[in-house]
Amino acid sequence: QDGQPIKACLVTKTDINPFFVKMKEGASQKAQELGVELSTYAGKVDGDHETQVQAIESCIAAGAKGILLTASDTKAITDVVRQARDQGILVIALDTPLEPIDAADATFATDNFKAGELIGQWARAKLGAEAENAKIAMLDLTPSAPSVDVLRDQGFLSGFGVDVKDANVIGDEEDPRVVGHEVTNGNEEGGRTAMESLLQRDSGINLVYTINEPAAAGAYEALNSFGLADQAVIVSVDGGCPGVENVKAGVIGATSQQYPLQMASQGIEAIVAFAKDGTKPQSSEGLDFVNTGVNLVTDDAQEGVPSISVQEGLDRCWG
Amino acid sequence: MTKPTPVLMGRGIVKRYGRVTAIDHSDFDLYPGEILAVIGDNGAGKSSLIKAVSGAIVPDEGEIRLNGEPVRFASPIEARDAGIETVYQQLALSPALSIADNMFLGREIRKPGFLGTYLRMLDRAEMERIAREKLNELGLMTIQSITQAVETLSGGQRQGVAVARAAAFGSKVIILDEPTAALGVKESRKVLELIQDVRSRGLPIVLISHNMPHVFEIADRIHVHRLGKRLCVIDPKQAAMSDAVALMTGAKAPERSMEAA
Amino acid sequence: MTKPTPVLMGRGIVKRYGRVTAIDHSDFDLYPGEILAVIGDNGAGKSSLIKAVSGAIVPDEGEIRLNGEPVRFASPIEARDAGIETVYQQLALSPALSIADNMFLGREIRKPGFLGTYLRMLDRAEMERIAREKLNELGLMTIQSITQAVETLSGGQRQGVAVARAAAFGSKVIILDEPTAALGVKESRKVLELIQDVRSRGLPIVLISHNMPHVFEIADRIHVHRLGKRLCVIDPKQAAMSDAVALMTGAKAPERSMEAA
Amino acid sequence: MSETTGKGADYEASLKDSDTSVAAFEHKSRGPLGTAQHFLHGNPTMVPVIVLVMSVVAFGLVSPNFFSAFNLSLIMQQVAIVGILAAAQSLVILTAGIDLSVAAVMMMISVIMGRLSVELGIPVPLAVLIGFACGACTGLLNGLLVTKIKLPPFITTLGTWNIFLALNYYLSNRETIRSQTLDAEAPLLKLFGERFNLGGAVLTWGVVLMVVIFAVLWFILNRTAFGRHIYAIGDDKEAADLSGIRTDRTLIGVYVLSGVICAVAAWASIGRVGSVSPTSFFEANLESITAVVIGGISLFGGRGSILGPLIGAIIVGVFNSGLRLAGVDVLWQLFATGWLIIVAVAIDQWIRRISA
Amino acid sequence: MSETTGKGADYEASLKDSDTSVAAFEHKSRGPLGTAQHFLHGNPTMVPVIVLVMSVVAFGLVSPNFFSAFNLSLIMQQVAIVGILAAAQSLVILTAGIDLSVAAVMMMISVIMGRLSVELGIPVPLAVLIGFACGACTGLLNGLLVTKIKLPPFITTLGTWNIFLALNYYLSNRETIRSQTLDAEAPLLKLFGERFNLGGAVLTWGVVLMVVIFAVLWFILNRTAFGRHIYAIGDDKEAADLSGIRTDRTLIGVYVLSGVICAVAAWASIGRVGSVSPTSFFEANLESITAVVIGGISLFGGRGSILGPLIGAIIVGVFNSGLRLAGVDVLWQLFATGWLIIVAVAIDQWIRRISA
Ligand SMILES: Nc1ncnc2c1ncn2[C@@H]1O[C@H](COP(=O)(O)OP(=O)(O)OP(=O)(O)O)[C@@H](O)[C@H]1O
Ligand SMILES: Nc1ncnc2c1ncn2[C@@H]1O[C@H](COP(=O)(O)OP(=O)(O)OP(=O)(O)O)[C@@H](O)[C@H]1O
Ligand SMILES: [Mg+2]
Ligand SMILES: [Mg+2]
Repeated sequence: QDGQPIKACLVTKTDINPFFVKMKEGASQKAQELGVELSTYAGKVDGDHETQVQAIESCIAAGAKGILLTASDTKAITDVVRQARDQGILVIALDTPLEPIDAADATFATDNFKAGELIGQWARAKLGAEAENAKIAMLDLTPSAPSVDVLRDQGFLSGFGVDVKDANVIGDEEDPRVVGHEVTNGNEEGGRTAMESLLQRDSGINLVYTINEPAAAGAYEALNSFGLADQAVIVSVDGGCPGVENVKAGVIGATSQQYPLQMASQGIEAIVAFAKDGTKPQSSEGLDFVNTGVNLVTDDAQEGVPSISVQEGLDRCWG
Repeated sequence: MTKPTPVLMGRGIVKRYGRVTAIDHSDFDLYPGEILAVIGDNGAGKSSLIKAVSGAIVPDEGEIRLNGEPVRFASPIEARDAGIETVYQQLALSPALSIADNMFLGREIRKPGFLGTYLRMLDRAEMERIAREKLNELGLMTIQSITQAVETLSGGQRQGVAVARAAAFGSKVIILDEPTAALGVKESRKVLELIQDVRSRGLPIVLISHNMPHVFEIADRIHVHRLGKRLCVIDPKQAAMSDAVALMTGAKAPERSMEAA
Repeated sequence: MTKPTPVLMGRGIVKRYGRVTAIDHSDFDLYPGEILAVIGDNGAGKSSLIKAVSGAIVPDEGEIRLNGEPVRFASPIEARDAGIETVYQQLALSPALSIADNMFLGREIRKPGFLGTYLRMLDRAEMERIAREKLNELGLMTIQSITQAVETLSGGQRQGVAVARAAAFGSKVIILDEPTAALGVKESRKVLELIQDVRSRGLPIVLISHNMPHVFEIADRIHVHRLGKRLCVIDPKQAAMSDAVALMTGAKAPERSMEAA
Repeated sequence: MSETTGKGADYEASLKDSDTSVAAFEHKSRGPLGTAQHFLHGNPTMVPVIVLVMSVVAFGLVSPNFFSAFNLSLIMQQVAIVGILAAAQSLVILTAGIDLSVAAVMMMISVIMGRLSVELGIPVPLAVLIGFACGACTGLLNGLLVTKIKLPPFITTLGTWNIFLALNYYLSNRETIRSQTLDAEAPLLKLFGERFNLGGAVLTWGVVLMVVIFAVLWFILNRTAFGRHIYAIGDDKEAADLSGIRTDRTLIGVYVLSGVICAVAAWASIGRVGSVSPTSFFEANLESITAVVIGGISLFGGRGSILGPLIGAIIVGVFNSGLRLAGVDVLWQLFATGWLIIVAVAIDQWIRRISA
Repeated sequence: MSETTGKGADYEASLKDSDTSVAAFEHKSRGPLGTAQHFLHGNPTMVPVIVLVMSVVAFGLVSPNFFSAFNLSLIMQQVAIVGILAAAQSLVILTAGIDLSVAAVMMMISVIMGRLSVELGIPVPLAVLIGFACGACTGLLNGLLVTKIKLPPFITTLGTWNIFLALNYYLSNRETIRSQTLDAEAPLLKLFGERFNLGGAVLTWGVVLMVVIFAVLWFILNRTAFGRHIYAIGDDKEAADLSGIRTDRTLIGVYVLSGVICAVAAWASIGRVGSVSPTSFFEANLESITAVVIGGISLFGGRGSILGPLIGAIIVGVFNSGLRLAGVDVLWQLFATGWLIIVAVAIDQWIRRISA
């Protein structure tokens, strides 16, 4: 308006997860294209809430027009978000909705519960009759169980047809098919060690849920070292390029693909629009957020579960 | 002549560290109002012995009696509460604290009135004044600043601080482990005078020293320690220094009369 | 008589610590083959002075010359490499290491042959044998195990270890800061004999001590230190002990003849 | 053997004439540099202050927004919680210990306070008091393990860190109590997040609380016997024992006090976060230790002033804020933080060296 | 003043007759308990071994699967990487330092090795050598900061931890190099993940590597001058300086060696993880320190045997594995780990006390 470039902020959970790296890439590209001055911030580990608060405060201090936020603590962050909105800043929640969802001006998200549900349904169809006697390993994120962790875990189980009891709590189901939950910290090493322990508890495991694809790769290493690589199907969430490669290589059976780059570039566009004339983005039909979509990626498509091919997945991986 | 009950008595004290024997069934007696010197070779077990009677180590065997009552000190604090004040050979000073802080460690003076009673505020000026006074009494005139950290003091100055502390606060028994080792001629003389002063106040004193002239000058009785046990006790007025030296180095065996002492 | 060049010489050395002056424009001379005693009150600055000439502290001002060449030691290692071996008052032993380890710290003996040359393996048996020998020479017969950690030794035993180390390895100058302070009668005598031994090998020695009889027995010259500076140098064959004591405590001012020494 | 005792028979006779004045030396007047040196030598606490001023100026030059009253007061708000934890941490570190459990204790107690008042409907003042009592208990546990079982503090608090973290997740059910709920049912829990104006700068009561805590600790450490004993224990525990300090009692006191300060931090953290979050301040452990060390307190105990960690915490806050404002990429923020920690302490050391 | 010198004029004359035999005492024969005590007193390394045996037995009773050769060898595989890092950590801790950067260095170097061989097509042996060189450089940086700039090791390595972590993310672009890619292009990088059979137990070369590293370090620390100097420096740096050890050179050597060991761990970690992952082993820092402390090495330096951390790492591995096998909920695993750390070290301390 007065020649000053529009300032925008992107606050992600961490900077070590390729998912958020892609998000940042998308935002930066779009920002450059539209001449927006973008600052990016991230927590140090998953669940690092305080750093996110400080980041938003810095954005306010820096006079940003809009903030794109992937919240670690979706309830606690609302206070500082309100401060930002009071200053006339547009706040868009990316990937993870805030609680309540209207604490942000808009939410551009993948439905993480839906992502879990898709791989659950796929696994159920894949196992067929065997599904009744499945032995399931659940490889979760961290002991603090942030909301993605809960949503994906519970989404998977309900998709598979397990009664999850309280959908807000991991591990309270009583279904004997679930061998156990272990945490992986979302990396290969954690995935491997967790899988090793679960295999020792029950060497008949034939279905492995993993929080993300690095954990899935680790789980595969463990299965391989136990000589059980062919016995179990691994499912995962994210759809990053190495993850889809792993689907192609048969390491992972199916994965739910998300589109962080798209979320972020749409977010930047929304901020620019808001800065121009104050329009706020509209939610998708029938939802209280803007759905950026999630697709199941597999070459082993199952009846009744919509999916895309690995090739398409590779073309779009984190596009 | 019936002897009075010893103020502090030890019988059959043993302390071993793995393969090393520090005290080997040693006895110990300190009578009221006397200056008892303990002499012996390096490593004979003198320091270990007085650590055992002052609660700094717990002996493996043996019995300790204070005024005839059996006692078992589990820590130096218990011994101190029973009135035994000790200057250890390693001095037990806190290096980073000031001289005044060290002198009053564990018995600080509080400000009078509200500040002291309720806020428990220390009376620094008073403590520093007293500390300076005590050091001057010992002739330690080279200490330039009373707020110096103890680690910045010379070896002798440090020893002076430790001795001044014991002399100022001892109430029943004062034990000094080589108090003049690092001290100069003048400062050593002052310490000897101080010891005699303390005795004239009626307190018994245990003095460990390698300085024979000093020992023979002020001791009432001399406990000769050798190879972890009390070899004998000699009377400085009867025995010669050369005898004492011969006894403690094993050049000579003790005579009957000495053992009875 | 023209004097030879001093082996070690200091001129106008100053060292201050914040508000405290440790050395105040002091001079220092050590001539070849002599035993130089340094005496003075506690805190006079004796230890600081020898720390300055042996590289343990860097003086604020002043000049140090070794065999007439100006030197500037930034660390004790440099001084040691120049042949100056020092026993500091705080002894500089590593408490948790064994006696043998401590004696050979920094100049360990390696096994002969492949093990020593390529695997750099230490010859423990040999080091322990030599250590035991050196301690026996000093008469420290109460050390029961040569593999004991130094922190478990008595005060005197520790000092013995430090002195034995210096005597075994000194090559140009040996400096001893109160080497007999914690030693017994026998052990002190052995150290004095050792010092005379070393001198007869032609090495000059600096001896700091508060023991006047010892000083007057073996010193060739006596450096009297007072309030951070060299007050005067006296000849033990001419002056009396009482003069020395009077000078160092400030009871008497030095005479002309002494200052020239 | 030459016999010299005859000559010196009464060599001590002259002692009566010896000098009796305390040694004193002339000091040449120093230049301004010398005076500064001398000042720093006597006031080592000022060294971190210099580092702080330098970094504030540096960031002020880089990012124009940095120097606003708003941003500076924002930094203070951001620093408050870590600062209070650093106060608790300092106490323990001064005794040559380390407390890895501070952040976990704080998180757990904020959950306890929140659950008690929101779910059980206990009045806030009572809930806060119960929280303080729990803080004291956590400290007591640490203290007893360190003194009675004689575990190294590092191991003790590493263990209790795990324990309190697990309890935190259990008690909170890993769920946040929302800001709106607090506003409705227990607004007093958010007391320390309230803002007020002070000459253009907006401060919270949490910031005031931090300053007050440091002031009180300064008094305790420097003006009471308990404080001197803390230093003595950290300096040389054995010497402290032998010189008759009740070291166990003092140590337990230190851990309990540290636990209570963590509980205070818990209350303040609710105000800062705005809600009761079981995952906030996960990183605060390491940050509190960093603040203490940057503030010039030795990890080996017994040395350093309690005011150092206050400055240390602010330095860390200034770095973080300055880097964010300068728009540095997250990755390079991490990189720069690493260098800045090193450079800050290096400058501190260097000033100490030249002022020695 | 009474004059006594006359009497003692030549009191030293009798010295020539003094006893010249080394002091020796009878030792009563002890019972079996006494013998055990005496053995432990002389071999303090055996204390963690007892704790290890006790915990193995305890978990064996709880979960039936635990006691199989298979499970025990699995634990060894899981422990190997943290064990190797603990070896590097021990060296630094023995000098009274601490190395918070070990895990970051390892992560970064595994990325360097992986990228060099997969993306630049450099032959694996060369890539590994370059990795070792980088490890040595990280150590050199730490060592120079500690000795020349005189920064406390905690602060130095906290700083370099941030730096190496940032570089790790930068170099890897946060992306994993997949197992299949490695198999195709650089299988040698996975060397230490190769399994072999040893009497029913399946071991990896990584486990052998860990044991070899500890054996070599044991030799260095106990049988070479460099090793004794490390202890002397950790014990009392000032005394070591005064007794003529080149402390700076030795310290730099220690950090470089530690960096190289981290590089070795990096290679081994690729075998363990199966891929080159820039986020694995994030927690390994604290775990390596825990292993060292449980193994009986003092955080104040100079005391403890290098074999302790090996046992310590295995104890930690046994706990983790045992708890997971018993099917304990993640939350209560955290809780139990806390208590187990405390209890393990408490038992260790208790045995040391009664054997003293
Ligand atoms: N903690 C310990 N561990 C092992 N041995 C010890 C320990 N403490 C003392 N000793 C040994 O016990 C013996 C007696 O030591 P002690 O300190 O009592 O001698 P001392 O008579 O005071 O000698 P000095 O005159 O040199 O001070 C010595 O041989 C010493 O090595
Ligand atoms: N690091 C330091 N900081 C401050 N003052 C110091 C420091 N080192 C020494 N001093 C002071 O310097 C003066 C000289 O100390 P020094 O150790 O040289 O005395 P000394 O002559 O060796 O005494 P002693 O006979 O007691 O060993 C003392 O007043 C001491 O307090
Ligand atoms: Mg002794
Ligand atoms: Mg001295």
